[in-house]
Amino acid sequence: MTGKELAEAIQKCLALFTDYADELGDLDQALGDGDLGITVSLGAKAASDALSNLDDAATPAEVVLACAKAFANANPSTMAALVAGALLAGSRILGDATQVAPGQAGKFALAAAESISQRGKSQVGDKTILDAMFPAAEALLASPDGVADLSAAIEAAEAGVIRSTGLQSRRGRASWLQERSIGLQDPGATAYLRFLQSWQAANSPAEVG
Amino acid sequence: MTGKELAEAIQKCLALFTDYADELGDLDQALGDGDLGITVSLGAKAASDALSNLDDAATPAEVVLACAKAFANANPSTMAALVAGALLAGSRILGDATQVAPGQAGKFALAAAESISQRGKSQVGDKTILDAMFPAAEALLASPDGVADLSAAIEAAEAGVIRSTGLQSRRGRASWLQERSIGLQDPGATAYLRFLQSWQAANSPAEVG
Amino acid sequence: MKKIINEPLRFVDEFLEGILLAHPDLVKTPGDDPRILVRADAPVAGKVGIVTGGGSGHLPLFKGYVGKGLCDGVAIGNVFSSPSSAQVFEATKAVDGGAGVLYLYGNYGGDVFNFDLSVDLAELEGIPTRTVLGCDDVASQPKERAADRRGVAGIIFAFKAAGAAAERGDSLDEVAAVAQDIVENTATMGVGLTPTILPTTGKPSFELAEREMEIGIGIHGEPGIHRGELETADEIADHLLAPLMADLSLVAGDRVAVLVNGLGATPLEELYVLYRRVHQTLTAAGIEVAKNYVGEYATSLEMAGASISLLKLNDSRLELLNAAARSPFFIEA
Amino acid sequence: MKKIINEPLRFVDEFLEGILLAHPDLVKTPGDDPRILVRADAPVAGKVGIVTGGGSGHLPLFKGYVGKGLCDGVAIGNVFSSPSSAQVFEATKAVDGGAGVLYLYGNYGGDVFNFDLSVDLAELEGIPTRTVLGCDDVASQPKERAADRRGVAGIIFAFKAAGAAAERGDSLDEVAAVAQDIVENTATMGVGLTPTILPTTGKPSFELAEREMEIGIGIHGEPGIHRGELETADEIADHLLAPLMADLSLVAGDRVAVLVNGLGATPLEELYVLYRRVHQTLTAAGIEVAKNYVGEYATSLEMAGASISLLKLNDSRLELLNAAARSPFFIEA
Ligand SMILES: Nc1ncnc2c1ncn2[C@@H]1O[C@H](COP(=O)(O)OP(=O)(O)O)[C@@H](O)[C@H]1O
Ligand SMILES: Nc1ncnc2c1ncn2[C@@H]1O[C@H](COP(=O)(O)OP(=O)(O)O)[C@@H](O)[C@H]1O
Ligand SMILES: [Mg+2]
Ligand SMILES: [Mg+2]
Ligand SMILES: [Mg+2]
Ligand SMILES: [Mg+2]
Repeated sequence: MTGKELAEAIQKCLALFTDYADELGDLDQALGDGDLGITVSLGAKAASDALSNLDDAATPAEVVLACAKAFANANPSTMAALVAGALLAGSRILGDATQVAPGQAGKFALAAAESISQRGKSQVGDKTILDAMFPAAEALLASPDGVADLSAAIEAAEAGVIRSTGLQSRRGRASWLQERSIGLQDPGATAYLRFLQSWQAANSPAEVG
Repeated sequence: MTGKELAEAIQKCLALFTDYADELGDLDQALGDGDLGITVSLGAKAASDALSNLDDAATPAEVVLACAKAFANANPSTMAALVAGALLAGSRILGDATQVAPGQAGKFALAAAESISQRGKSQVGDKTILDAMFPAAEALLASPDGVADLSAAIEAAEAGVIRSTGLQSRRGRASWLQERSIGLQDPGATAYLRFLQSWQAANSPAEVG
Repeated sequence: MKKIINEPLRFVDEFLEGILLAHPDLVKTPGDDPRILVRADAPVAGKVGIVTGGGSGHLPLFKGYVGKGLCDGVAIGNVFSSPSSAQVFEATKAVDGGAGVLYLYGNYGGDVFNFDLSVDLAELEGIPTRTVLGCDDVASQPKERAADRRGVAGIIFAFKAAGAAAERGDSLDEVAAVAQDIVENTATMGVGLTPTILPTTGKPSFELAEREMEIGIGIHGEPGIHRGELETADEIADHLLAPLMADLSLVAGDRVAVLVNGLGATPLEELYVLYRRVHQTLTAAGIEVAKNYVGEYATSLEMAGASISLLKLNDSRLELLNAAARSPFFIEA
Repeated sequence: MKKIINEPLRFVDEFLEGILLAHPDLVKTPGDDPRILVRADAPVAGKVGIVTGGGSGHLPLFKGYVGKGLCDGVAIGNVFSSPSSAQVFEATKAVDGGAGVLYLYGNYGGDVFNFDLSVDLAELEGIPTRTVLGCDDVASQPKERAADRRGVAGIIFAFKAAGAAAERGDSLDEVAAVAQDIVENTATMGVGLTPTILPTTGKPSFELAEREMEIGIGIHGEPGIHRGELETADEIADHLLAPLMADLSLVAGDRVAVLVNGLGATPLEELYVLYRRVHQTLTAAGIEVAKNYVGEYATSLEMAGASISLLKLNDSRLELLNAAARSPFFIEA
């Protein structure tokens, strides 16, 4: 997959992903401040626009960096800052290559999760986006051929979302609900799941990279 | 009718009169600021309380003055100020006598209306309380025997309320509606009508004075 | 009715007690009625006193304009109701420094009747008074009957200017003339989006549909001149501003003071969105905004909405606006 | 949604343009982004700069605390959203007078991540920074995790004190220590009655029934700790005050500053009814209210509700609160 192909795949995915904005906003309202829907819509639009303005010769890493920058500034927020950092970390995996190599998806996902873990001082079990990201990354890493990956990753992410719903939020706004956060579904983890699902729906599974 | 009898008659009347507070408040809302209901309830309560504290030997004029003072201070407003002044003017008709003389009701009502006209710089036709007061006073004056008076006065006041509804308000808050006041019923005139009706219902017509 | 109150009938006395507890350095009550409030150093010997007053529910109006360089005393009534003449008179006596007292308040029947009674009481005690009525709401009467208009937020210009005139030692007639001059050059127009609920009745002061607004509404919910679909901020600003500019016959080269006033529930952010348009429109017309006030200066409890006031300026009016003043709610430093 | 706005996505930029048009004598934008605002005389050579920031929708927070004796600069984001690190950094450069810059803002993840990125950018340019987080909302975490609490209205005590310390020439470490000391001695608790509607989504930030209130609510509508039937003002004051007194371990003989803050739609009258009770309760417990603030200091657009903040005082804290300060919204003279 070239940089141009990656950019197109991302744009197709984001077009579907923004349909989940309301759901994510509502979940964030129950556990936080309700702005995740806005972050996702404005961020996706900004990233898509940035990709449209990018040179066709851009490398996959440059494509990812453009998304990171656009997402960070569109509606700066926890999610925007964490995702931007995660994409930055992921882009390092891609190096200067003009193609995404098969099997890089898992490494990318892991680097992204680790970046968030570090910046957010958070782990799996804190009931954040990481409760979906780490299991998904592991699933992607488990089978390097990219095809099985995405479905398995979606399953793993979904399981993570469900599992973490029963936990108490330990990071971010949701943590202020203390024990009242138990039973509410994490918006960030759900966003990650919806992103993966959008990718699958928008692009043939084989294209995951 | 002695001062004590007058005080009791007033108290009985006021007990019924306050039932109209909501109606008067609603009318005042459409044409003004909606506080006439409060003025009437607080004013009636204050007057009643003042009368309860009055010496049994108080003259009719003293009874009326006590009401004036209580009403003026309970919820000072246009109506409170005008009514207090009107009662003051009316009390002068009663002099120092220990009894209300037959036929004094008409003179009292006229003095009251004239006081409001002077202080409010207003006439019949300006669509104020005077559109009920002057016709009622004339009806009371027309037949000096007190019995026929009250029913005729009520009829005259009611006709005044209805007639003035078609006019444009020329005084007070309602005047700011300019031509949009046409068709709305004047709260002050209605209050006067309701007062007379309460008097009739509470006290046998013969007692009117 | 969602209000942070105790017994509704105690509402007025309780918030006044709160003001007295919070600002003993600035204001005091001369007797034991918290509805009468005067500056902490009243009476100021030799200075003209200024007494204002009216109904409660308009904070910072009226209580908030008692202080150095502003009014000397205030008497207030129940929510949206007049103070009694006895209360006005008590305030008068407490601020009389021997130079007479100006009554400066909004043109409402209840207030007029009660202040006028106090004029008589003051005369009996040998305290000379003058009366100037705020009557700035252009929606309430046409220009020919300007003196019959109701008084709304624009009265704060008169408080500020008359207060400054009194502070610099002007005579009673001079202070009254300043107030009258300001009143005649002030015009206001408001818009209401949601009503006020009266604490004692629990009823809304008017009713508007979900997407409706009312232009020209009074600060007690008195009906306005146009009810219609909610417009954008810029359209509303234009709607309010045009009649004011016409009323004051503003032309290129004129200078004005602008007050964008929130009626209670409207966020300060929205007031600045309005101010932006007002400033741009005036500037484009060659009119200089030499002074501005954006915030809540005269409210109507929790009414959502705003008003725009203009004062046509000349050098002396501007100088009076810029003079130092200080109350718990208003500081010009 | 009844708002006086134009295009919702332009809301923030438009009200900021309004602020810049209204107060060019006090504030300016260093470049052409109205979301970055610094005092008109920035940078002040040799003085520690203070930069704050956060989401829009809280006026007078944050924009209102930029001025002499307060913060030097601010970067704000969309309604309830963080500014970007680039904006924070631009504000930092514009206020750097060579003595370093203190970042003083509320403890919210989005803000923390973006300010932290700017810390790195500043370091690259050789501008030393320190960070102190406002974290005064006792409803958000128990005392043991006080540093994880969210920051609400009480941060204005830190703005005022740190601003005064910077103005008198304290070093960066000293100013940071002042801010940290204030933050550790500040506690706040709020109550919400009606929600905020976000301009971009048109949705309420939370939902409450007609007679419900929520104690412990956050200024972005973050859920609180108790939802129940609306209580009287005195009961609400008691509910909010008791945990604050416990949190600060107040005892007879202590002195405090009190802030009764309106969240947007609650009338000033109601805030004084609350203040009355707070003052009476503290006084009865032998605690002196040495300073008080009653009004809108940190809002949540048109949310109805209020918060109470206490700052435990000592002589040096009180002196810093009393030092002169001036912004378009805050004057200590
Ligand atoms: N410290 C953290 N580490 C990892 N993820 C976090 C952290 N804090 C918050 N999150 C994630 O961010 C999501 C909320 O994002 P967002 O709405 O942008 O936050 P906010 O509105 O509080 O700035 C949460 O659902 C959670 O998944
Ligand atoms: N100048 C006036 N002369 C006579 N009656 C008046 C005058 N102004 C108002 N009124 C009467 O007062 C009534 C309103 O009373 P009230 O509600 O107390 O007034 P407000 O609330 O404006 O002080 C009107 O319906 C009218 O009948
Ligand atoms: Mg959020
Ligand atoms: Mg009325
Ligand atoms: Mg009235
Ligand atoms: Mg947020």
